[in-house]
Amino acid sequence: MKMTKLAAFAATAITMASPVLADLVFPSLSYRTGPYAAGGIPFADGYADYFTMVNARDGGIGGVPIKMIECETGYNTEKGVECYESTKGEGALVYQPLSTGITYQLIPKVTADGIPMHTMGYGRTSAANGKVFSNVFNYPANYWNGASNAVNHILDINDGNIEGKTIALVYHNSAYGKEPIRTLEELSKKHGFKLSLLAVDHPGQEQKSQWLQIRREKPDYVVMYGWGVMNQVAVQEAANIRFPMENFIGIWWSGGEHDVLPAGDAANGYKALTFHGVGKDYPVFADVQKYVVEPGNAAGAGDQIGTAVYNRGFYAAMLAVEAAKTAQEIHGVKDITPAMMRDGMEALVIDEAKMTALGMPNFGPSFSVSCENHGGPGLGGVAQWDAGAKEWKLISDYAPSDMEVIGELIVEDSMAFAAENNIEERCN
Amino acid sequence: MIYREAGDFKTSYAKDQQTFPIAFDRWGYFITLAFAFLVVPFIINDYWINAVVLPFLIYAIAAIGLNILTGYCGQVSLGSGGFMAVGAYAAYKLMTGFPDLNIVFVIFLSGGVTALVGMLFGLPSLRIKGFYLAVATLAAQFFLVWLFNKVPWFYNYSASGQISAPERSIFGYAVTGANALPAVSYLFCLCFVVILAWAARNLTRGANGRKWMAIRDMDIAAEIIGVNPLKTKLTAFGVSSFYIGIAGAMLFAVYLGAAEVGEAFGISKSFLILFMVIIGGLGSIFGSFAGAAFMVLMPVLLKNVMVGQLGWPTDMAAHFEFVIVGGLIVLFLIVEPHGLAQLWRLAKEKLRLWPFPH
Amino acid sequence: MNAIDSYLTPDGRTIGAPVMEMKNITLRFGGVVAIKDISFDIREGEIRAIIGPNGAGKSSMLNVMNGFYHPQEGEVHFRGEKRGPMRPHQIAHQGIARTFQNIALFKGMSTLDNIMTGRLTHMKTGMLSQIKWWGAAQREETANRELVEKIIDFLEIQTIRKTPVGRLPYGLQKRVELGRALAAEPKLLLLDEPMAGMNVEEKEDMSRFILDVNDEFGTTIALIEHDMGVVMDIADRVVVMDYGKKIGDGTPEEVRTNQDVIDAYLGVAHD
Amino acid sequence: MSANFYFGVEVFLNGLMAGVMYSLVALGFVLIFKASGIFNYAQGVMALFAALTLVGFQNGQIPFAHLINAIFGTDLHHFGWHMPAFLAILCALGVMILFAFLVERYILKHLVNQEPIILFMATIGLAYFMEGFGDLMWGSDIKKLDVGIPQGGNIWLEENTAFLGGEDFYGFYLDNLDIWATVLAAILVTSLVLFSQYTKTGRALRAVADDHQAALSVGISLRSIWVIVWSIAGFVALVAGIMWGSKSGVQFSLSLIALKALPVLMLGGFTSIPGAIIGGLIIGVGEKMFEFLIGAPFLGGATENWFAYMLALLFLVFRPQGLFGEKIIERV
Repeated sequence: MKMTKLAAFAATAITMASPVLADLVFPSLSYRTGPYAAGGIPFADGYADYFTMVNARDGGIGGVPIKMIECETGYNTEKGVECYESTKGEGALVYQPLSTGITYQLIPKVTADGIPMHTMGYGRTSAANGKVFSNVFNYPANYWNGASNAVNHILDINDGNIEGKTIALVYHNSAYGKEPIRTLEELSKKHGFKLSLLAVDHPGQEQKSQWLQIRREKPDYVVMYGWGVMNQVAVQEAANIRFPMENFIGIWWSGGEHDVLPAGDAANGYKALTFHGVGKDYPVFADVQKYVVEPGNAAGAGDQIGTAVYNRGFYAAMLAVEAAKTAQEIHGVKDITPAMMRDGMEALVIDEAKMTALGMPNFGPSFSVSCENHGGPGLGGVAQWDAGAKEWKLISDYAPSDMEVIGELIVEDSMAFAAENNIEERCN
Repeated sequence: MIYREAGDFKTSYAKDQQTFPIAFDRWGYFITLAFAFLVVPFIINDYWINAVVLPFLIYAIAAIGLNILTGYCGQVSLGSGGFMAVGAYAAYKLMTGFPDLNIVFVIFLSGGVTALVGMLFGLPSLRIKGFYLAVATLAAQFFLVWLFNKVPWFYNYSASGQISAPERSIFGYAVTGANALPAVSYLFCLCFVVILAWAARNLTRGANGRKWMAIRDMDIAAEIIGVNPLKTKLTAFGVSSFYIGIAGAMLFAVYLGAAEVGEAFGISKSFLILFMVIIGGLGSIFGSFAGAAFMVLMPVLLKNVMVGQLGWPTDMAAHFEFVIVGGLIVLFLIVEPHGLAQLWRLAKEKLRLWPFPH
Repeated sequence: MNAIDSYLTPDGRTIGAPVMEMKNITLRFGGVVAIKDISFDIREGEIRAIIGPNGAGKSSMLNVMNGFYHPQEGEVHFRGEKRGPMRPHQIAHQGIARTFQNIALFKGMSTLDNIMTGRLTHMKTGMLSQIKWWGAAQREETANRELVEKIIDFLEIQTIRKTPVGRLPYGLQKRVELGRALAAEPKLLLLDEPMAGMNVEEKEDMSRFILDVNDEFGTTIALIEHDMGVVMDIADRVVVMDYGKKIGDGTPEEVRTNQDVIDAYLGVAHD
Repeated sequence: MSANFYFGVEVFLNGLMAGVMYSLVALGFVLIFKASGIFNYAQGVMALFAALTLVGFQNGQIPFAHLINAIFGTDLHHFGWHMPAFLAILCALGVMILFAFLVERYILKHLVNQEPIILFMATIGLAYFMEGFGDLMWGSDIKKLDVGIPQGGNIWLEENTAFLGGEDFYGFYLDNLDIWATVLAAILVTSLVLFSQYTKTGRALRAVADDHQAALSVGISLRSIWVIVWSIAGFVALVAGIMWGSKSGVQFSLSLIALKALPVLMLGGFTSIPGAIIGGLIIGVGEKMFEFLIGAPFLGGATENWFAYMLALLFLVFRPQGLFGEKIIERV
């Protein structure tokens, strides 16, 4: 064991060396490697580029520069813990762990350490209940909103009546993929559609069984909760069996360019949910070009700007910066602490005027966060893939989801968590 | 000439059988233990405990477990990840089903449950040997992961299938859950590691260990001199799985706090533990520690150097990490196929003669 | 053989009742007949040799005796009882130990540990007391160690006690293997070509050990050898096999003058 | 006949096709194991690496561009050419041969006479290395692989078999890519057999597979044989990488196809080329039929991964010598 100690000593010496700066620290727990790198890279690029832009254009937030610390998780929960522990001492303001598994692990830790965590469009859905989860936020939309958004979209197409129709859910056989099942089951009772479940095991390169089953059973719509290589294969297989692409709706994590491009023209018409704008057609991207790309400071290879998942990272960073601004306003200090950041997130208001001022008109839904509701209104839109132009097109407004059903499920699940962990309700 | 065995005569067989026959080793061992128990908890910071030392201790248990099966009994297993999952889910069910049950019992019982499952999957080892058995244990890996993912009872019907460890304490100190102090978790794990390593040493130095090693070295001859192959292989599978199950329970309850089966206990975990055993040294308890330390520390060290010191992009650092770890594994096997334990032994032999090598 | 209960050897030892009786053993592998209808017995305290040219079925016979092969026909009686279907490790527990033609030591273990494995059939402490070590397990270990040390002294291999057996020269490995078999304190000791591949000096050493084992411990020994000379010197009685059949049985003198045996060894063509 | 029966037949046919895809991967394992006794875990990563290299050549990517940019602050990405598929395949093959040479030179040479488990571990280390190296060289983003192999359901077959069933039956569905894979696999196996039967090198290969020592004593150079075998395995990996990469894009997960080949190896044996083919077909059909008949309707689906292994395990318990082995007679 002597070697261990020696190595430990060497490594301590190394970590001790970096000084703590009086910056606003935003760690980025990214995954640019591993099985899900294709989705991790654009998100991390977008997240980084926004901060770079704010630093270069505005000199930081309220004059205090942003320091973004990137830490590679490889979508691996243990590396996530290491990343959390190594960055929290640097004064991390908010965590964006970018993995449902890491989120579950960090929920107790961030609560104990008093650091907020933002899990945008992933993570533990019932964390939307701010009464139980004081430090976890998942605005503007979560997995269950997504399921409801998809069903609402199908309702819209069918003039509000989908009685007797069949919806198949093709899902990644993991915690993430199983999230929408409860919601869809409730909704199927409410709207009278038939739900059929098809699990795909990780990594999902071989889905012949599932798609042959879809070909046999001929569901009217297919909803997909996929991730990684499963997405590309599913889109390809759907095209192969000539399933009508416009009836195939993916969650936002199945809605990246890299998911549809390999299938070529056959992917035309495929739909994916989104809670933020797609494409480069926003004034803010001129700033990105000027302050980030031209000085040569673009993150990664710099080839992801404007892709769907890049925009998601970009949007997440925007929300973080806005929450930090709010925190600075509330507390009247520029150098905010994680606790202040939490207050800022809880008081965050995003409206059209604000987004237009940021050069991002209609980039996301208008919403506000409160002590009770950390999840926002669950607004989501639908984007459709245009294979000819190779771009996503937003084909609907950000529409609400069925909070009547989802709210109940959130209360149920979060109360179970509260009971298991002896948590007292807040906000009273 | 400090490190020596000259003049260190043994006057009884019991003394000749002890773990550290050389006085200097014995003292080194006691000092290390005392240091680990009495000094480390006061000087170590959260980062080191949570990111390095806890996984090191827990993986050391798993590595000892697999070393018993692979290093001592010669049965290569790639099912460790699945068996760790059994331990983790057993711990979760016990913790939520019997909230008053002491965490120590929970962890030992989880090991017991895993031992039974391990013995079940060890049955084919009587008929299937070598690489065929290694691949066959993957059946356990995939089946168990699928099972824990599919049957909602195992995760108490929660929406996503994630399991979270509730808070449990011992002598008034929380060891699991959000409020556990890192130093307490550390001492808790350390106690388990010391007891389990000691038990493993005792199991392998006597009749039991000889049975395992006889099966490993030549199973037919072992049977002819009176070793019951099925019983011996099954005890190896059972004891090994007991250790691995405990490691799984602690990985989930103490270290991670929450887990999802496919991610935390996937096939890469099986390979990781096998690596530890081989890098550390097959058939060596010390080697299990050395291997676990190597596989846990190496990436952290590389990351801190490449990202923290040199300021490289994280993705490139991660790629280099693969290249370097892979390269080092190959290099190790070329230089010393019997692992770190053997290197350590050779170093000691050199030291014994120092400074007069002739 | 006639039903004699006991007889006296020329050097004055008393040979007792049969320890093992093979009755009409036939062993086949697929269509190949390895042993054809062979019967003989081994008596308490004697050195019984089985000889024959290569491929005569000697090793197969030994494998039948210790239960590694199950004959299709015939019965094996050990210490007066007919052997039922048993696995080799159960037979080892009855008190049959053996060595192997191609050394089958445990390569990863030291000389001492290898010989200690011979004691496994005598070590009974359970797993829990082994985990505890102090107490029963340690006492048992020490007691058995004392016995093993006696064997080590007897075989004159004290200096290689802690050496991994893989590093030992061939002759010593053979000796360690004999030690492992002796450690079991067998009722019947089977030796599979104990002198194969040895030089004259080593053969003499080994012969001496075999005679001493028989003499000092009173162990019944059955051995296979195809070097006629050595066998004739140490064996009390000899079975001669050829092509799976028994062609001779008796004292060395009787066998030496048997015409079938002479033919087999001189290579007279079979009809 | 009911539609369900035809659906069953359809699943069966698709199982056969999937089996061929598994066999393609398993073949590489068998070749190396047969010639050198090494269980080459890196075979899956080799397929990934080969496919990455192929795409890199096709698109004119600059190798290590990311690394060069990071060190020298340049902004390199592409050479600006677009190489024809055939040429790119040849270039990728060249890289795989170079790779085989390097593996022999720097790894195998030093590990001669080691125990199988050590060699196995070395290949896992090699797999780690190549995974990082491949990503470093070509980037870890997903890439589209297109060498002109058609994809999608075979419409001719679909239309001409639709009459078999009733209203609910559209005709048999088979993927064109799978059909191509079958043809390619057939060509590959045939040429491998011809190579090993009728060329001098092939005969040397077989001699080595039979008995290393004897082969050495008649003057066959083991080292050059290893280079050749690893080159051939690299070629097989390239073919597998092309087929799987066309199906799912080229990225990290491609290396996981090795896991689909392992049960095939158990069933067919590590040393038998026909075993790899037949084993693949059995596993493919077995897992698809199980999912169709039992997995999806009763067990909640996604059973294929473990069922393949369970099937192989059960088979081995009852027939330890595998599909084509002879009954093992134990000797001491």
